[in-house]
Amino acid sequence: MSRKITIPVILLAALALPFMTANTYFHHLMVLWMLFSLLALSLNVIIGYIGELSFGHAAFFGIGAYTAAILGMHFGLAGIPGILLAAIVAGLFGFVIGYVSLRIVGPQFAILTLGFGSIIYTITNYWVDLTRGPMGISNIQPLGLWGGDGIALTSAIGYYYVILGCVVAFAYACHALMSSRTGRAFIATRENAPLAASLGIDVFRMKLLGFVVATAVAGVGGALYAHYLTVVTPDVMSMQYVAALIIMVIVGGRGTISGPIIGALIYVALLEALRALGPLRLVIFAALLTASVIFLPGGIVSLWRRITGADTPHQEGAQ
Amino acid sequence: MDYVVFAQQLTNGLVNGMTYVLIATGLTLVFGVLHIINFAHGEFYMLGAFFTYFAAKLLGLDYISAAVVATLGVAVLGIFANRLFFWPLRKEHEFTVLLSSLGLALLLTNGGELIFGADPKYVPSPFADSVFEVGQLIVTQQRVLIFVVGALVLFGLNLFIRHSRMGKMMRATAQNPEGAALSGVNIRQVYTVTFVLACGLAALAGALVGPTAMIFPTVGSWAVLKGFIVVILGGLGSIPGALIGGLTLGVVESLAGGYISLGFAQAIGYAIIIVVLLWRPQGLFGTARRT
Amino acid sequence: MSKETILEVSGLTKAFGGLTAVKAVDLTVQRGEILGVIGPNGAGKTTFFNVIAGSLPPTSGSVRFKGNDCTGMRADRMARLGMTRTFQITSLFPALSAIDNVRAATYRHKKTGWAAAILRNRAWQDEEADVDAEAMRALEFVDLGKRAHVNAEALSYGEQRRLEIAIAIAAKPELLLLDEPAAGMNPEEGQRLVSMIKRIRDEGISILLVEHHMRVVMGVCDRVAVIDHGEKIAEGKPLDVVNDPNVVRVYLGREAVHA
Amino acid sequence: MMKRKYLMAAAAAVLLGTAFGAQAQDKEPVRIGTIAPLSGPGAFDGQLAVEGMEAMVEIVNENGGILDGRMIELVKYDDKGNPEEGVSAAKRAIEQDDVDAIVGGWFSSVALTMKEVTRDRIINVMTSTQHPNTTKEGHKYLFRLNATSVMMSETYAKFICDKMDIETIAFITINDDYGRLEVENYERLLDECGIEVLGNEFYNKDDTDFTTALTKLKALDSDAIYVSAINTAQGATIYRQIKQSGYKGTTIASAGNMNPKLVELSGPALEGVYSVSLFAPDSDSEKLKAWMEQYGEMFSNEPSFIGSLGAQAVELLAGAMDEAGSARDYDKIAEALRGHEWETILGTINFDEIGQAMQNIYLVQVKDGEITSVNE
Repeated sequence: MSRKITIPVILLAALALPFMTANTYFHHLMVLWMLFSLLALSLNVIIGYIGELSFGHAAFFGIGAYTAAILGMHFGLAGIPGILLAAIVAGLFGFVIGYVSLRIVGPQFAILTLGFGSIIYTITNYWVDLTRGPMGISNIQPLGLWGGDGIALTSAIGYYYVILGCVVAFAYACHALMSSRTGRAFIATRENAPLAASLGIDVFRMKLLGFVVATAVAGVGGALYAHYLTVVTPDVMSMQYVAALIIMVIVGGRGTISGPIIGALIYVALLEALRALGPLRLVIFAALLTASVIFLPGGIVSLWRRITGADTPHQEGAQ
Repeated sequence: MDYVVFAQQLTNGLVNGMTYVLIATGLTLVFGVLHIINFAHGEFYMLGAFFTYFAAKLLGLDYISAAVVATLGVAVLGIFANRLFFWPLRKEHEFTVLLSSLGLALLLTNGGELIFGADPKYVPSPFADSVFEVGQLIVTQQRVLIFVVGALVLFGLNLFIRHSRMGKMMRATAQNPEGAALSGVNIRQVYTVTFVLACGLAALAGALVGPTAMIFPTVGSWAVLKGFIVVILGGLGSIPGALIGGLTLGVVESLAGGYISLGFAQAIGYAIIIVVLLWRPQGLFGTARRT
Repeated sequence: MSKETILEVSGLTKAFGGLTAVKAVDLTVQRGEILGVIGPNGAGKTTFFNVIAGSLPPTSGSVRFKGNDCTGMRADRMARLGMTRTFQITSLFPALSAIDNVRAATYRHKKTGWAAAILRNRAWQDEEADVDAEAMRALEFVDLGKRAHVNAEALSYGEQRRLEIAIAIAAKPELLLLDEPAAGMNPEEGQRLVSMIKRIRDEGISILLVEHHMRVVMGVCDRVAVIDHGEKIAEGKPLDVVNDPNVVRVYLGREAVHA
Repeated sequence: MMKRKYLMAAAAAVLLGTAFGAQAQDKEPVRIGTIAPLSGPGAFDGQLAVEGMEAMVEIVNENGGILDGRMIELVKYDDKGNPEEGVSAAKRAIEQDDVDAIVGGWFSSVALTMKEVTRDRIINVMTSTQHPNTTKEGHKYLFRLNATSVMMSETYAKFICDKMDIETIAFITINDDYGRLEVENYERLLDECGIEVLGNEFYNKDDTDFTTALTKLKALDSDAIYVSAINTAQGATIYRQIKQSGYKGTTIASAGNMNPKLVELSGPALEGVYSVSLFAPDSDSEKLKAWMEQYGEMFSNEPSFIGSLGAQAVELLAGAMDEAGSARDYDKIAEALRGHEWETILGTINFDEIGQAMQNIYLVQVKDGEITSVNE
């Protein structure tokens, strides 16, 4: 079907994208887009698949970034092991916090994650011996294979491809999830937890699994971010990023794969396009955001469905 | 000497706690009645403080009149906020409504920065620098005012919700919106009144707290964060919960800051809340959906 | 009919504060049997049902399923043992299509996970094919084959109730607990339900049915137990039970037995 | 409100600047990118900084510009006080907008990250950052105007020891590198001259109430409380709450953080409070007076220290570019800056090998609501 054509075309376009311009600033924006896509896709597992809302996602992003930064600073690890460790550390935090918080669901859970996020933020700010406090850690080594082996990724294009690879891999994993028994259990849990339980689905375990996967992937995103920008401060855990990620997922279309990626693109591109407006920039951004929510509650993806008429066959999400 | 410091810290905590209570009450009301998490709630606190400032400066009003005008003004803004950002989305998913409130919050913060200017401002009040001295205990009159007005307002709100016709309709809506609508409750009116009350309460908090610190357009994000923490501690939707939760948080922060570590005071506050929630996941006074 | 006991409830009691909703009820379900539990409104049927199904912990007494003690066991673990329930108020995955509703229900007896789906290995391919086939069969069983791709929330009320049954049987339980399946149905739909329940039993599934509609109970049950004020007051063949003086007394003045 | 209108007009002017500017002048303008916190909690500081720069740009342009008639144009970037945004803004300024030089680094955390983007690529004048690492790990095109916190505290400690009659002191300090470094420095320096440090309380950058900390400090009963506050809003709250707590000792404001807005907001609480600054508004320098006059014409805010640093950055860049004969020959511009002493609005300044400025530090005190320099 058309999916067989569109996906390779999109992939090719994504691969060719950096060659459309020699402007390295655009390359920087592309990296940000991919990075936010990865993070938004991970948050989408929580918002879109298990149907909970997390206000703490930026904290896991930050944990990943700090793990990579601290490993690099103390052990000279700047490569794949560092990224894997970042995923493990973020996932472990996710496991503990999810295990504690997922006993309750809905708004309480959301605000509980806000509390945990704030604790992690405060500790990061204050535990200066470990994190260097509010100044953050700068001069983080660029990404290598193992660290200290002389291989270092310094160009934005390089990061673009590395992160694109992560996004494609994780998007594929999400796609596979949706056509698996586990994914059906996620969606069942989201749609009707008591009914899901009556069918033998361990609702708590499913939610915890989704939460841990999402936080671990956010950790990977954080590690890549730290290596790319070579700096990390507690600000990465601030509400600004929490809000940004939620915006990307919901404006794009929660519960879909293309939605968060489109959401990330809109976020990066719109903020950049509005830069010329100076002080009006964020006001216009907020106005566009609220307008899109009010007029397009299902996200941008639902617009696509509206235009093409029928529901896409692979409709994972409920709007 | 030591007990004086302790009493002072306890007093500081109770006053700060009462400001949390005032912020959290509106938040918990909107959630309790309408099941909306309103991220923009803190911005109405910010507007309350700024309106007080401008009412005093541009209209030449004294502090108390300015505070009243600001509270009423923001309460009226609540009507518009509801009509534009919440009422049209009442049938949408809770995440959509949440995002709408997030958009409103961004709009108000950044709009505020543009209109009010980025410079911090000070809301003058005749009570700000005058102090009550009880022995060696020192409290400014403004802080006493916060506590007294907060207590009175909560008492009045409680009477309103328990005994007025509108209060009964709000409670009916809280329990079962469809049922309430079927039995003749005007849901639209309930939405309006709830937002008017919530925004008014937030604005009152801003007007009262304004003179104890500087105000700036981003102060709302601080307020909403504190509000959420209190609401979750007390139990979402519970007004007694907001009261106990707010005072508890204020005192815990103050004592933790005073006797353990100031930098970690917030983290300790949050940690205690998490311990409470482990014991009672629905909060002190709340009911929660469980997995 | 074999004489194997599949569900054994003994001395089951549930108290809410001072109010005892269920008092020391004993009950057994034999394999392949349809057992009905009836009683007037407020008799404690729903509480009884919810305690068995694991939604509420009992105050005392025990529930044994296939010989295993499962008193107060969580609903999902009971379901994995082979006991599935339906809900009194229509309970579906409303935003999913009918077939996706049923697909999700095959969870219990399938094995592959996320990793297999990523690898797209043989086991995954085979199982997905099975899931599709089984889901379609369950839908056809309740005459919803043609409505497979309609969202559950867009189905009519009667269709939704049938979809619930398709979901329940797609889980392939050994014992099915039905909570007032005929609630809100017209007589014609009720009749259709009766024949459907019989066909479910013919597939080898034992059924415990809590019901309010006497017509359904009389038409389908092998045995009937009557609960009033939380206590079991009668048990036996449907015709014997309706003529039991105790039962008549309980129902008189409240509602007609043959309503 | 007037000021707002002006800012909007300025924003529009920046938008249209390239198009119309090119027509109006024969020569292309020299474009200086400034990266400052224009929104978020640091927005006011950013505004003051940019205003200071704009006033100086106006002065230079009115005098015929630089490099034989090229006008200076400011291109403004918002870093939101956030290092990540600072990196993005610097990348955009260099890679997309192709500016000629960058003025930035108002907050140390932003400065420390931004310099990695500008490293050896473009002239980067850092302004108010006090963190020693800004220049210590700097690069060949990087210059910093403000004194480091170490230099500041050495001067200030001397003033405190010599001029103030105190024996004990307590600190309330912002919890970041800057604050920690300050406390460390002062504990050593004040100890050397016999002033005992009784205690220190850290507060966080998002705190709005300080009564808990001040209750603890007041109980220590020290002769003086040293307030380290970069943020004007937090500073004003602290000074007011010190007064409200009934503390009777001397209050000392941290170095470089005294500005007219702080005086206005703190009211009587700041009367008599000391600080040190590179900027003494009552100085009789002609250059400074001209700038303050220009500032007063253009903006409703009072000229501030942070604004004067912005102005000094523009002034130095203009001079060095003229001397180098180019806006792009960064080696020559850097050489010019390092080459000799410069006469600026803040007095004489010269740069050392790592680009650190040496300039006068004044002791100032609030008297009758005015910041006045304390003379020998």
